[in-house]
Amino acid sequence: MKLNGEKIAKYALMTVAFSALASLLLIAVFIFKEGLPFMLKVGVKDFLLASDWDPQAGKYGIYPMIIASLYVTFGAMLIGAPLGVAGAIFLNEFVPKQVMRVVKPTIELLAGIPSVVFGFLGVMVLAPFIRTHMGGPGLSVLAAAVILGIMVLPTVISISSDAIGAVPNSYREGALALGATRWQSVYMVTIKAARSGIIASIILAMGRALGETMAVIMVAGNTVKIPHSVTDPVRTLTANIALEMANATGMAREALFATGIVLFVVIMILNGIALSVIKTKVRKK
Amino acid sequence: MKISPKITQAVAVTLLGAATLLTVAVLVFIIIFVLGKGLPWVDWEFLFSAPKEMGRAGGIFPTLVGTVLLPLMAIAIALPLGVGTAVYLTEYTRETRFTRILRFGTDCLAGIPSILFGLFGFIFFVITLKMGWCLLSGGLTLAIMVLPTIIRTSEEAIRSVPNSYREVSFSLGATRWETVLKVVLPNALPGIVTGVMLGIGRSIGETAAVIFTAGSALRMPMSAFDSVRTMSVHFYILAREGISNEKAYATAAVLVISVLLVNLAAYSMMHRFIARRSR
Amino acid sequence: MFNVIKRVFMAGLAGGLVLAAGCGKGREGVTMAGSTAFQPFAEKLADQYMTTHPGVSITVQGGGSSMGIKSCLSGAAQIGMADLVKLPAEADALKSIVAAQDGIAIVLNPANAVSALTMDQVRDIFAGKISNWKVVGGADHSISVISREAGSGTRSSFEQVLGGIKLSGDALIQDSNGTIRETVANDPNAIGYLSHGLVNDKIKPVTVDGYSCTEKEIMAGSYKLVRPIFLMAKQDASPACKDFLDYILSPEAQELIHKEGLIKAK
Amino acid sequence: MTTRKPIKISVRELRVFQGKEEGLRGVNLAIPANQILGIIGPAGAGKTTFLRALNRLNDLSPDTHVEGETLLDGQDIYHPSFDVVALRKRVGMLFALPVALPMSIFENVVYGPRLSGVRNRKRLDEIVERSLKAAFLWDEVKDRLPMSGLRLSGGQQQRLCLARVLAMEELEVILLDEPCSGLDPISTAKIEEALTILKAKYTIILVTNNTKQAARVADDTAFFLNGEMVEYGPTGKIFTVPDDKRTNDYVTGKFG
Repeated sequence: MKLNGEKIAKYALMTVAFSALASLLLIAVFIFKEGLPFMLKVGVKDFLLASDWDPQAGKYGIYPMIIASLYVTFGAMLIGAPLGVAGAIFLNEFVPKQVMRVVKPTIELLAGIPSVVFGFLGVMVLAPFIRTHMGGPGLSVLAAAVILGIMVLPTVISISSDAIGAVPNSYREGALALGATRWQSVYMVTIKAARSGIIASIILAMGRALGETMAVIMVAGNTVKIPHSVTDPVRTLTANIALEMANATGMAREALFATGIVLFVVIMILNGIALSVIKTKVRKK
Repeated sequence: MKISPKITQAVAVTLLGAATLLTVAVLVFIIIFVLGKGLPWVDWEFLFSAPKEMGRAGGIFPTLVGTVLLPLMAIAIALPLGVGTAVYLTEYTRETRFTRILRFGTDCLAGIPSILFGLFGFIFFVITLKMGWCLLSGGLTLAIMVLPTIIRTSEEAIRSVPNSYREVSFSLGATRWETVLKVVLPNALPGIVTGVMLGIGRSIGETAAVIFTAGSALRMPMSAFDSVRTMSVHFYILAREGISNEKAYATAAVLVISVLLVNLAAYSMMHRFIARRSR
Repeated sequence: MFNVIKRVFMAGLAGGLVLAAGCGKGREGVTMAGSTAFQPFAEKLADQYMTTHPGVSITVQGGGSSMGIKSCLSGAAQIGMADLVKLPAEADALKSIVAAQDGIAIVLNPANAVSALTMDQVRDIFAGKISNWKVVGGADHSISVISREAGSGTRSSFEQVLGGIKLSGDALIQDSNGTIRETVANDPNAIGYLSHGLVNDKIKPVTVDGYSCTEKEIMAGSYKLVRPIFLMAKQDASPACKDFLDYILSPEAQELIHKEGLIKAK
Repeated sequence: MTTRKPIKISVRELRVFQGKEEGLRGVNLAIPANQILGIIGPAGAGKTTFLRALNRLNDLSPDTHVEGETLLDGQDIYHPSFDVVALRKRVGMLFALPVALPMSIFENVVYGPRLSGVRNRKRLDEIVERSLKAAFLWDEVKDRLPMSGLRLSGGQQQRLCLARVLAMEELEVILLDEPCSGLDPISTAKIEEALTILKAKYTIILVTNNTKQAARVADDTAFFLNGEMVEYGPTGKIFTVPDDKRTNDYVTGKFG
């Protein structure tokens, strides 16, 4: 009887484990159903590599938006990942537990501030600053990257720091006992042991940056053009969808779903790369 | 010339400390900015009365209720699914092609932008399943959105439970399921709570996906099939449509404070829990 | 702790069931969805209407004009709202009325010395042919053109009145009246356009061909930048729905619309 | 040693593969009931692998595979119809490092009985008292049963673990995997004393690195080397006149 319960538990869990994959497939099916026919009609190459976006005039090229999404995401990671990981290390290794107990929740609180609020701050504070000190319209790649970089901090810090906190103390003590300085023990032992958690936090953060919509719409300027400097305005793939979806009809609407497909595929590729990085590193160990 | 480890340490710690300080400073600035702009307009009247004139006057009570109900529903759906998946992946299978596919799916789901969740939720729950804009459509959509976060964090937390605990439990005649319930999950709880907090945070802060699925009706929801407006959506509409910047900032301030309260509650609960077990 | 989680679960489930059971009976419901520009006005109208018709519950959603048409066609909403200058073909199956009209104001930052433009100048600025304020009598600085997104009712109306221009590729794009206003208010070199009911003292409307964007000039036909707001319903809409649409066209409701900053339908 | 006791566990040609390595290479052993069997041998001899095969804890490690026959009271414990969970309740195990679960002392002890469905508070109280007394821990902890087990000292924790095993009412066999390797002499003595009393009721198999410990408490002793059982016999004989030269070398300290 007991074993029966055990079997039920196992199969129930297995079913549950499909929930994420099933949701993903469901989403994929719906987005592809709406966007794929359009993509084939226009031609995948023309859609991806043309630089002219004017749905009213029947021009559907999203190349500048692909570039913009990549710039903005990597810019955000350039800011968010080092700051976040550094913060997680510092809070776990070089600060008394009581301080950590106050600071970490404060940072996690930030995850709950709506992206729209971040966007508004970007418009009110950051964009004018960039406009006066660096030129351009202020709404720019830089503004978007900075805002997104800040927005992903809670994700990076809280997950990295859980991973670092889970490294057994004996590892650190082992290194310290061999005469390593605190930093050497962190650098050589803790970071290595917590690596998978740290990378997981960065992947999650990257996903969030790439997928962020509202804040980006507000601070990126949304001009469909390949940027030549960090102060140029850009439009990301997500911004394109959200900007025009509300009022798009017919072909224009299908084009936005097709943009969704591209976003979907880019995320798949990024994930694939990230996962294989983790795998090769684990194997080398 | 070899640099002494002491100097490397000093430089590294200074850099790390500066980075942390910068992070904290930026975050604190944001909170102070929002509270400073919003709090002067917040009072009991604002919190507990119905909005008037599309939100230009009056309070935010229905959106307060919406902000509580919607994330609660999302977590109620996502938590069992997410923790169940994490338990399955860590306790019930070995690394196989199958689990790699599951994990890849989870990671991809994490990367899907909220706007796509919104569109999907709209087409699937609202239109195809004919549920309309409602608490349930929104809750389901948000549940799918926060699922990867909960799976990931739960998995990390479950993995960090020492294996010796499991062996002891098995050797005392526990089945796998009993071991999971009595030993693994209680010890993984802090990590799971972190995931839940992140999930709640994301649900509270979400705008795009909520507007498309839960709608934005400015009324008190009377059932799971009623449309709700969360504070984030309210802020978005107030600010973006230029209805009232004061009310918008006041809403944002209430939002920030409520997230703070949720976090504090969860943390104190967790600490009490940990303290009880190691007393 | 576990018990707490369990209890919260159970409470949530129970609450959900109770809520679900409680739904479906009671007041007659009408859902409106679509144009975010008209949403606030619709909410106001719904509130007014419900004070005199306690048996009816009207729910107002945003979503955008195309969402309004789509959800009206699919039945997710009984009334669709659209601020397009002309309804698309798919809306032909629906019965539509013009609920109000909306003027489109050309706005600048208050710090800008320019206060009057001609229609030709507006056209050239938005097409990118004029790119410095100096040309139209302002300071020697490049112009930041700010526009709504493609497909926006305001933008298509705007472009149509200007004679079908192609927007400058350098234009910044914002997706709501509120953000157009904020952006213009923040950038001394910006020019944008928005619903005239939303003009406030943070931005400065300019005259076009000597006419300012006021109800008087619009009604007289001298200020040309205007677009209608449509409400749609299925042919076999419920009596409550029809009654509400009739109410919107009533003098009382039109007066309310007028007071809030839009222009009466007729 | 003249009266032959009934055989409790009988092992024939037991082989355990861990991945590609063969951890046990065909062990044959008949273990009589109600006495202590000591298993000695150098590190990597397969002692722990053998122990974990007897309560099927090996099942939990991935790619482990078992061949041969292992009978408990004449029943094959690897037969598909054999209930593993019931097996582990009959065959308890004490690990090398004390692992108190992060819960109260009381809850630690009643972990097994609770799983078997014992709910009655009075009966649980009785079980806790009986088990802790049998593990010589009762006097030290009786006033602080609600305290977390993690706050006990290492020696106390190991006795708590022993009490936790003894609390299982179905218990017949106790497996001990170097239970005293990390403990002080006094705790070690207490555990050894407990074992000599407990053998009246249970069959005990004690893996130890400490040959002196085997000499002190074991009735029979088996010597393992490289995954094989080299020699098995009464403890006195193994330590004084072993048949095999390798056994002699080990017990006299020439290697290992």
